[in-house]
Order: sequence, then structure tokens, then C-alpha cells
Amino acid sequence: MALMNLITAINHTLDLALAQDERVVVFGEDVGVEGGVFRATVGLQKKYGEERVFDTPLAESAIVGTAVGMALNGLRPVAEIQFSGFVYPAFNQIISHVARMRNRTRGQRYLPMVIRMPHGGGIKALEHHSESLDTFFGHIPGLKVVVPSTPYDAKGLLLSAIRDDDPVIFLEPSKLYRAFRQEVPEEDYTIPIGKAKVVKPGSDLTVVSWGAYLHEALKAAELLQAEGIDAEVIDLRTISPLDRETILESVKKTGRFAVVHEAAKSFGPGAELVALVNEGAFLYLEAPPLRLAGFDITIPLPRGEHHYFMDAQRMAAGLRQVANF
Amino acid sequence: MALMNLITAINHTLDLALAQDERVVVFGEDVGVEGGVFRATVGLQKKYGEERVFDTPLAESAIVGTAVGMALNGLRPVAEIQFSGFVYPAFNQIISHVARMRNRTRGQRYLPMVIRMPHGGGIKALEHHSESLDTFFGHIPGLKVVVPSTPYDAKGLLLSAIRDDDPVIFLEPSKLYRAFRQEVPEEDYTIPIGKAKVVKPGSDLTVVSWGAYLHEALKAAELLQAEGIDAEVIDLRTISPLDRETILESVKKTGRFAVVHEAAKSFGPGAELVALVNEGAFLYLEAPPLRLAGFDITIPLPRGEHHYFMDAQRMAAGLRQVANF
Amino acid sequence: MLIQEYTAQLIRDYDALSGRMLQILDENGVVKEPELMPALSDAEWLELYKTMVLTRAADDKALQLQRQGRMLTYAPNTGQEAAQVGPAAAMAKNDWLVPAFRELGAWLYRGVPLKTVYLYWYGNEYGSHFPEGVRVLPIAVPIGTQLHHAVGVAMASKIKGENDVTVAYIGDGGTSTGDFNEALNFAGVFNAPVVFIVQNNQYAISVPRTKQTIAKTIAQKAVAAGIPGMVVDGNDLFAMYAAVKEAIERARSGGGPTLIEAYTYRLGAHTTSDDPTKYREDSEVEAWKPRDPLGRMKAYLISKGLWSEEQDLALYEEYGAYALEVFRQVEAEGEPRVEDLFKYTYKEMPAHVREQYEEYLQYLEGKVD
Amino acid sequence: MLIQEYTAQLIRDYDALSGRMLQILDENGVVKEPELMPALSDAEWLELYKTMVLTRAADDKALQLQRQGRMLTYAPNTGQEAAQVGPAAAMAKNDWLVPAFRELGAWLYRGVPLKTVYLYWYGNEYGSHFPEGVRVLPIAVPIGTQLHHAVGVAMASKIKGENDVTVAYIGDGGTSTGDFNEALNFAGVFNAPVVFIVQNNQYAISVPRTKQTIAKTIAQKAVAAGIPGMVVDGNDLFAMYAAVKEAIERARSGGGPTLIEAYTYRLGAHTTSDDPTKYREDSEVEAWKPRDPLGRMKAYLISKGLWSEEQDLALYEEYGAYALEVFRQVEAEGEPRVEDLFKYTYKEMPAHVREQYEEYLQYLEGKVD
Ligand SMILES: Cc1ncc(C[n+]2csc(CCOP(=O)(O)OP(=O)(O)O)c2C)c(N)n1
Ligand SMILES: Cc1ncc(C[n+]2csc(CCOP(=O)(O)OP(=O)(O)O)c2C)c(N)n1
Ligand SMILES: [Mg+2]
Ligand SMILES: [Mg+2]
Repeated sequence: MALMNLITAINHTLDLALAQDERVVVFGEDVGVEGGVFRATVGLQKKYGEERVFDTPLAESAIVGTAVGMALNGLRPVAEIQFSGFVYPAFNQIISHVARMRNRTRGQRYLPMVIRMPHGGGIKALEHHSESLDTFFGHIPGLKVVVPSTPYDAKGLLLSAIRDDDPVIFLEPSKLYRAFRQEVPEEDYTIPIGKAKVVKPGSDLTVVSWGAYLHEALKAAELLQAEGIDAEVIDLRTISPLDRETILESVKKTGRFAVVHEAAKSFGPGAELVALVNEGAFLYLEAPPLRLAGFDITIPLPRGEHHYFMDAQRMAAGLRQVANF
Repeated sequence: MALMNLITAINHTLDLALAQDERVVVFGEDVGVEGGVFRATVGLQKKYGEERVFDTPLAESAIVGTAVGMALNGLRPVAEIQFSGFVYPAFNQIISHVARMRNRTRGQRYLPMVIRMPHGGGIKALEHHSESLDTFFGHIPGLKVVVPSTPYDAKGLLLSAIRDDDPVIFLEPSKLYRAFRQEVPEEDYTIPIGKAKVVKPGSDLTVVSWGAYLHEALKAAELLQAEGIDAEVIDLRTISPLDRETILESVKKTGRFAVVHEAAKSFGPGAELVALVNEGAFLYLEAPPLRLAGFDITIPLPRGEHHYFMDAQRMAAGLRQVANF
Repeated sequence: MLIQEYTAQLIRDYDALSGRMLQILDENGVVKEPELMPALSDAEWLELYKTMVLTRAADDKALQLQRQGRMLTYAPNTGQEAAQVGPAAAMAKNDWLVPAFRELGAWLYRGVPLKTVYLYWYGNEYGSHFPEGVRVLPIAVPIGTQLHHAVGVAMASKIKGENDVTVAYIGDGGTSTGDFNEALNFAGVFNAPVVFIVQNNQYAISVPRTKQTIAKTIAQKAVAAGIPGMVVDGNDLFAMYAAVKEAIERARSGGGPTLIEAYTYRLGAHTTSDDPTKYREDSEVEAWKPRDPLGRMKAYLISKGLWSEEQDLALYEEYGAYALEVFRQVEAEGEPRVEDLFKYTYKEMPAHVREQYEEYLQYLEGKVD
Repeated sequence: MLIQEYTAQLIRDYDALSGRMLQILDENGVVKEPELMPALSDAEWLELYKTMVLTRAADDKALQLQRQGRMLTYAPNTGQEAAQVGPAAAMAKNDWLVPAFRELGAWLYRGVPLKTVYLYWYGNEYGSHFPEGVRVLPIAVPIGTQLHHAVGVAMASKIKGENDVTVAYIGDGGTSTGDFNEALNFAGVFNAPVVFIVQNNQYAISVPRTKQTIAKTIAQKAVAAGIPGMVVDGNDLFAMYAAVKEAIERARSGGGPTLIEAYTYRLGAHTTSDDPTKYREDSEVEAWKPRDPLGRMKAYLISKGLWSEEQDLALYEEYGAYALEVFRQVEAEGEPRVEDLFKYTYKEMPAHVREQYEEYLQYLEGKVD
């Protein structure tokens, strides 16, 4: 066991995957010599050579598209996009090919590949460095979409992603990269994709969140606890496919539901969760399900971002309404 | 008045806009000499010259990006994307610039531009020619997103879009291009963006749809009517910003809600509508809101597409459940 | 081999800005540059020619069937057969072919069954499921995107220490995409063993080559990526074979990527949905007809006493009948199973997809009752 | 004007594949090619030099403030001032400037107030709101995207019959993007009056130019689009001015687009978040220092008796103090108003945005209570 933060956990996991499976290759902008602008790949090129860990020219469509080609020819590429706000040039590849190759060829060709990227904001970064793309990726059939919220989970989920025979979008909450450390076992373990986790059991209200917001949601639940409101907090972990069972079971128990996320509200990921709760637990609902979501505006530049990103207090204010409805 | 189908109505409207306002320019792949693969721009280059109506090289990012530049320098560009499945290369421009220029410059610079594209399927076309992008565009703050369902509406909405000082994504249901004709006045009129329309009043159940599915939904409502179920059918017309008032008013009256759309279900546009109904009319609901949506699979090639696209009968089967809940 | 040395030099010394076009067999079927003739036997050339005839016959049959309403959209290859069969024949057994969408001759030569191709245009996903061992990727409809796959496949070969080469296709219109620049540049930087072939058939739907770019040649676009580019007569089977063979061996021996512009002409429509009379003069088409790649190969073979007009006609008829027979099978078996629509979204069907599938099955059953 | 005729010829006759670099002022401040000297007065050159000094001083101050935790991320320009100020000065009053994100010298010369620039890096959207009449677009963070805007702006000028030219910037890393290819090709096809300037500062964050592309020069990438390209010493104010001036007049008179590679070096870090010692040798940086664009202009001006070391130091100090004063204003006024976050998503606030805004205001009020 070693104490790791999210970024060191990812570095350690990539190291493990490269060591275990020679089909694994890791690349992206500044990934090789520099070891990534967030240092996720630091030391890996030295260890595994320039053929397996390398810098690419500045071209996201090519980064993802060559990963497709490599996956088709027997490798298991792990591509890094420097920030989620720079993945848009690769959307054509992701939607048209990454998500479709298996179905297009009726199972003959498939893409064991991972696209990693820092995700979400709250780190006082430049424009486009704070974007949450849960809905975009979640809406594309054929992709799996994962968001870890702890170093421990990051390792287990990333190993699952790399071993998955389907393409996985791996969204790393940049705010958590260095937020805290946790004991992470050195040995191999995986966490299944598609399973949410009840992080704090409770009986009065179900709160679903993920990524950086999960931690604020937990703090909000603590605030509520002090007031006698016992919230159950679920870490979604996987955006797609959704773990309906865990969520519905919880809502059936609590009768109240809220989802808390960074992305803009309209047509955002919260809508899907509300719809899912409607479909699976409507008759159990004692209050209208609530979305505590980003405003429908562009994420502000650093001086204004504290207005956009929710803290535990603002979350608590919203959750209180659901509990007291 | 003249009888027009959707494509001739669009051609007529572009003609009108080009005649009225010399800042309007129309371009895209095969838009000039050929007049568009669907013939939306036929005859316009001859009439307005190669500087105002023109073919571009094969590059969607450039098509949208140059439209941004033109809009910044005083024109009102109307760009065509040949099929919605080919707009992905332009996503970076649309998300990073089209949607953000006004906010980025705190109102100093803005983009009066329209991006038109055929949308949705059911026309036995090749892969990527049948895609519904409602959610993608709806989720991006700063865009307006419009889907007409009749030639009459297409004209009024397109004129509004061209005159709007904000960028409008104009989604044209390709299945309707030649589906039917309607009387369309020759003179100028507009239909406001952001307003839904009650197409068939009813008291038992609210059905929201748009584009090609609207017509199937109307047929489904007829089937139900014969069984004594009186559905109210709303044509959403605008995906963003949503007309919450019209929808909520209807749901408050009927107590039952269903949304019917082509796009894949998960994280699809229907989720937003269900969430919106939850937020605004939860206590009025007598049945769980229903999403009748596309399967979470890639839209099949022509031989299988009839399984994907819903007909009135299948819609009616779903709606019946809501009505009889 | 002397010949290959010569062509090796040809590519290396080729001045991309010269605009010079490599031609070996002229329009009358006369070998103009005997020193450049690739060292295939008469029997081998005849084989390639037969694949060109099969391509033409299968095309013609597909168009006929489409007019009868039995085939859906179809993208014909007429006039471009040499630019397809030549490169395919220059490849080694394990080399990869990455198509755009208009390379019927290449697919057939590389082992994609005509039935599979017809199934694709018939509108069934099994049209992209190829026999085991056929190293051909499915058609890529979004223009330009396939070049990245080609570079990735080639990089993987290199990383794995295998010496397979990848041959990728794109059209003249496709060279305007961003992906074209990115892919060529990547290939250069990673010294990927890949050969890019642009079928410059002078049109992207209605947009003529001259309005697609003001570059004098498409080949000179290689200069941006720092890799060699070359214009080749795309209607000349010998030239296409020679140039691509050389580029492949160059790549295989670590020499890196090459861009080959196959200068050709789309004699037919863009697809069956297209009416070319709207955007080009008949006279232009007529002017290109004498340069037809089949005509000049036939003339060559006849002049060498290897072939006759009668044999030619008979072969075309035979292939036409064969194509029709193949298509009948497609018609008989071409409807997709409902299960297949759902089964391949992921390796395992996730719960929500399974539920949608089962609900739909129930609906279908109910409908039958 | 004789000089301009000469440079006109220079661009027209330039062989993009030669790799030759245009230099007028050498590293010691000596004019090597007097016939190419643009016809500006001493006073005018001094003015340009002062803008370079202001750029340097403002940069240094920003870095200092950033280290104090008062400024956020900042992208320094040190070493690239000539490649920024020269082109900006070569533009006519109504010409458009389309930045990437590292062109401080150009922005200042074109009338963007330093305060606005600081406000941007301070993290406030008003940093992209420029004074009326300043024809400069906001910084484009997604690499490559701005080139399309430049082409569109230029096309609009042409369509409207106005003869303004657009000057667009991008970095060496940016030339690998798909957008670079698309934009140059569009500009060629539409004969858009636009000049593309690549600040080739040898790095894209940690990736050196040699690993970005194997093209010998960046200028040769123009060949793909069929437009002229040229390598210019980016640390030579005279050469940058001369080449861009010529390219602009070429564009203005209907001659179409040009690509100028400004061969320069990023002496500082990529941004304040970056540590260049991780990926490059100090010795490399040291080797470039004598080629600094300010040093050689200073030497030139002193040699002409127009300037002195003392004046230089004083000016730098003065500008530093000015920059600090400007930054203090930014600190005082730089917090955004809540209203502004919501107000500019659309021309009119739609109901749902207004509701979110009002709910949030209520929440803020409640918090205060
Ligand atoms: C990204 C993208 N944009 C638009 C289209 C629609 N489209 C299909 S083929 C074609 C023209 C292609 O021209 P070219 O590359 O020259 O190939 P050719 O058809 O001549 O073989 C276009 C515009 C597409 N398939 N993909
Ligand atoms: C599309 C995109 N991908 C990645 C980034 C992250 N990024 C910011 S600057 C940069 C390097 C740019 O290099 P270059 O074009 O040479 O400009 P320079 O920084 O040297 O001025 C990268 C990769 C980005 N801004 N946009
Ligand atoms: Mg073509
Ligand atoms: Mg650089």
C-alpha cells in the first residue's frame, strides 16, 4: 500500500498496465518526454521506451483516430486528451468510429481502447479547461464512460477500462488530481464498470453525484445530517452504462431523489437520472426529483468560476428542499 | 400562396432572405452549382452570384469557422452541412466559438449565423445520414436549436433564424423534405423561436414531439382517439430554448406526459423534457412520464431501419400505457 | 531488380512541384516506358485485367439492379478500376487495405467477396463483416477519417515489429479535410509504413477538382508533411502498380510514407442519387472515355496476343451473370435479424439495451398476434 | 516604391522548398540587406522598438505578479516581440488581426489596452472586450480554430467590396491541426485577402518543432494549399515588417493569401504552469539569447545614434511601473459582476437562464443574511 493522490494513482496504474501487457501503448500531447501537463505519465517513457509511450503532434482527431487503427491491429491504446475542452476535434472519430466499429462490422472488429482526459473544473484554469462532457459521451451508444472520484477507484476503474474489449472514455476530475491522498494497494485489482457505489447510506433522500462534486455532496450530506436529515449518497462512477439498480433501490427506500453535477443543466446528465427514476420508481417518489446542476451558461473564467461551481452549502440548500418537501 | 414541400419552402425562404438582405450569404458543399444534394439551394447561385451563394471545399470545420468569421465581419451567413452526421468535424467550432463568442466578449461580438442541416432518418440512407443531434446541440449554452415539422413552419422559423442576432442550428427533418406539400404564403412572415405549438388539443394526455416524428405522433393520437383517448399533441418546434410554459400548461391539464423522439433514449432529449415536467408539474402527474425514444444502438443501415424508426402504431402502444396507467 | 531500383529512384527524385505524371501504358495500349514495366508475367497481368473486368461488370449490374429498385444507393467505380486493382495487386499478403468507399476493384482483389460488397450497398451491416484473414477495413463514410486508422494500423505493425504495410485510399475532395493534413503529418513524424492513394477522379460530388484546391497537383500536398508525393496516371494499370509497389517497399524497408495521386476520372455518377449532367458537360465525359483503363489494357493484351474481343465480351457477360447470381443470394438472405441490431453495440449487451430489445420483441410478437 | 517591388518579387519568386530565411537585420544589429530595408523613418522604427520594450516589460511584470499569486496563468512572449510588432505595424488601420494567444506585441500595437490584456489573464471575460474600432478578435484557446475565423473575416471583406486584409497568427504546434490545412486551402480557393503568420518558436509546450512535423520548414506547408510560403527571421523586426507588408499588399491587391513562417524562439516557459527545464537544455536557451529581437534592434538604434543604454533602461523601468499601475487597476476592478455571467449567453436572457440567475441571486442574498 502507498499513499497516492489521483494523479499518482493514474500514473501508477498506467505503469502497471504497461508492465503487464505489451499491447498497451500510451500517447498524447506532451505525454512522453514531459510526462503530461498534469504529470499522469511521468517516468513512463523512460521506463517503456518511445515506441510505447510517446508524444504526438498537436492533433486530437489524429490522436483518437490512430488509436482506433492501433486497436484494430492488435494493440490496446490509452490515449490522453490534454483537457476535455480539446476533445471536440476528435468527436468525429469518437462518434463515427470509436463507438461504432463493433456494430458496423457485426462484431468482427472491435476497439479495446481508452481515451483519458482531465474533466470538469474548479481549478481556476483558462477557458475550455473546465468542461464536463458527461452528456455528450453518455448519449453515444457503444461507448462506456467512467468518472472516478478517488485514487483507489481510479486505479480499479482504469485497469478495468484498459482490459475492456469496448472503448472507454475515462474522465478524470482535474480538481481531484492533487486534492487528497489515499491508501492504494500496489497489487492488481479492478472495479467493475457500470456499478455505482453507495458511499454514505441514509434513509431520507437519495443523492447521486460523481467526480469532484461527489465530495461536495458528501459534505452537504454532513451538513444535513446535523439537521437530522439522513441522506444516502451514491457515487455514480460510471456514466454509461448507468447502474439503474443501485439508484432505484435507493430511491425506493428514501422516496426522494436529487442529482448533483457540474455540467450545464439543460439536456444534461441529471435529466437522464431524473427520467430513469421516473421510469423505475415513480410511485415511490414523495417529492419532485431535483437537479442541482450547472447554470446554462459558459463556464466562467477563473474570477467568476466560484459562482458556477457549487460548494457543499449551496448543495445543502437545494437538498434541504427535497428533504422537506 | 403556393403549394410547397419542405425543401421547396426552404429554397423559397433562402431566396427571400437573399433578396431582402445583402448581408445574407449561403454556402456549403455542393450548394452552389448543383443547388445542394437535397436541392435546397437550387437556382440561388444563378440568381445571386458566386459571391453570395457558393460551393466550398470538403471541410465542415472550415464551413462553420468561416461562417463565424463572416458573421464577425458584418455578414449573416447561412451555412449548410450536407447531413447532420457530417457535422462532427465542426463541433469544435460550434461548441468553442459559435456558442460562446457573445459571452466571451461580454456582448461586444456576436454571431448572427445559421447552420442548416438535414436531420433524422427513415429515408433508407447510408450510415451517418440518419442522425438526430437534438441533445448535443440542446446541451450547449448559447445556441438556439430549431426543428420545423411543416413547410409553413420551416419558412417562418428559418426567417426568424436568419434575422436572429444569435446563432441558430436549423435541423431539417430529411424525411419530410418531399413528404407532403402545404400552402405557403409568398410574403414575409416569421414564427418565433422558442415557442412550441399545440397541434392537436386534447384532455387525457400530453404528447410532445417534433420533426418527422410529430406526424407519426399525430397519427398515433388519431388511433387513440378512436379508442376514446384524447391526446394533446405539441410540436416542440424549438429544442433550445425550450418552451416550458406550453408544455407545463398542457401537463397540468392532462396529468399525463409522453415525449416521442428519434434520437437514442439514454441522455437523449426526452430526458430533459421528463425532468422539466417533474420540475414544473410533478404534483399534477397521474402516471409516470414516458419516453418513447430511439433504442440505445447505432441507427441501423436501411434494411434494418424500420425496426429503429417508430411508426404510429408502436407509438400508440406506448401512449396507451400512459393513458391507461 | 533493376526495374524497382529505377522506380525507387523515381519516387525519391520526383519533384512534387513539377506536376509530371508517371505513365507507362499510353491511351492506345502501347507501353511507352518499357524500362519502367513492372516484372509481372503475362498471366499475372491478365489476372489483374480480369479483376478490372469483374469490377466493371459488378458495377454495371449494381446500377441496373438499383434502377430496378432492388439495390439501394450505389457508388460506381467506372473509369477508376486501374487505380484500384493496381495498388491492391502491389500489396503483400499480410498488408492492410484501408478504404474510403469507392474502391471496388481493390476490395475484390484483396479477398472481399462480391456478395459482402453487395450486402453493404443493399443496406445490411454484414456487408462490413469480412472473411477471416482479409485485412481490409470497412468502408468509411465520413470523408477523411479513415486515414487516421491507416496510420494507426501502420504504427501498430511497426510497434509490434511486424513488417506489414498499410495502403489507404481517399478522394480528391477528401484532401480538403483537416484529417488529411493530420494523418499525413502523423505518418511522417512516426515514419509509419503507410501509402496514401488519392483517387483524384476530378470531382467531389458536384465540386470539380479545380474548385477543391488551387494546388496545381494533389501530390504536392505531401510537401506539407515532408513526405514524398507523386502524380501517377490512375488509368494506367502498369503505372499504378509500379508506383504503389515501390512506395510499399519503401515503407516496408523503413523509408516512411508516400502520397500517390492517381489521376483519373469518374465516368459515372457520384452515386445512384446523383445526376452529373447538372454540373458537368457531356463533352468532358466523352473526352475522358478514350482514356478508360479497361480499354487500354484490353488493347495491350490483344496486341500481345493474350486476349481477344470475343473473350472480352464473353468474360464480361460471364461476370455479369455471376454478379446477378450473387445479388440474388443477397436478396434472399439480406434482411437483418432483429437480434443483430442490438447485439453488437457492446461485447455484452448492457441491461438497458437488453431491455429495449426485449420490449421490442414483445411489441413485434403482439403485432403478429 | 522600389523596396516594395523588390520584396514583391521576393515572395513571388521564393522557393518554399529552399529553406532560405529572409533576414535584413543580423544578430549584431547590422543591416545586411540594405536594399530590402522597408521605408520607415527612424522615428517610426523607434516607435516600434518602444512597443517591443513595452511588450517585454509588461511580460516581465505579469510573470512577477503571477509568482506573487496576484495574476493567474500567463503565457509569456519573451523572444517573440519582433514577430508580433513587425506584422502589426505593417497593417493598415482597418485591417483585422486574428490572434492565437501569444501575440502581446501585436495586440498592444493594434490598440488593445494593456489593461484589457491583463484583465484576460486575470480571469475576467472583459479581457476580450476591446475598445470600439479595435479590429482584433479575442484570443482563441483551441489551437487552430482561429484560422477559419480569419479566412471568414477576409472573405467577408471581399464580399462586401472592402479592401481590408486580415492577419492571423498560429504557432508551430498549431500547424499540425486539421484546421490549419482546411483554412489555408479555403483561403486559396476563395483567394481570401489573408496573411497567415506562424510563430515558429520551436516548441508546442514540451514538443519540439522537429517532433511536430518532419517538413523541413513550416513555410513549405503552404505548398499543400497552392499558396506562397516564406521563412522569415522572426527575431528581425525589419524582415518581419517587410515580408508581412508585402504579403498584405499582395492580398489587398487581389493576389491572395500568403503563409509567413516567423522563425523564432520561446525564451521563457510555455505558460506560468510550465517548467521548460523538464524538456530542454539550458544551453539551447543560452544559444538563442544573443539572437533576441530586442537586443539587436537596440544595437541598431544605438549604432544610428537614435538611442542609448540609459534611455533603454529608463524606458523599461517606466513601462514596468506603468504595467504595475495598470495591473493595480485590474485588481481593483477585476471581479466580475454576477449579472455578467448570465447576461451574454444570448442577446436576450431566455426564461430558464433568467430563472437560474434569479435563484442564484436569492441564494447569495440568503447567504449574506
Ligand atoms: C465529412 C463528410 N462530409 C461530407 C460527406 C458527404 N460526401 C460523401 S462523398 C462526398 C464527396 C467525396 O469526394 P471525393 O473525396 O473526391 O471522393 P469521390 O466521391 O470522388 O470518390 C461528400 C461531400 C461525407 N461523406 N463526409
Ligand atoms: C485543440 C487544442 N489542443 C490542445 C491544446 C493545449 N495547448 C495549449 S497551447 C499548446 C501548444 C501550442 O503550441 P504552438 O502552436 O507551437 O504555440 P506556442 O504555445 O508555442 O505559442 C497546447 C497543446 C489547445 N489549446 N487546443
Ligand atoms: Mg473525387
Ligand atoms: Mg510553438
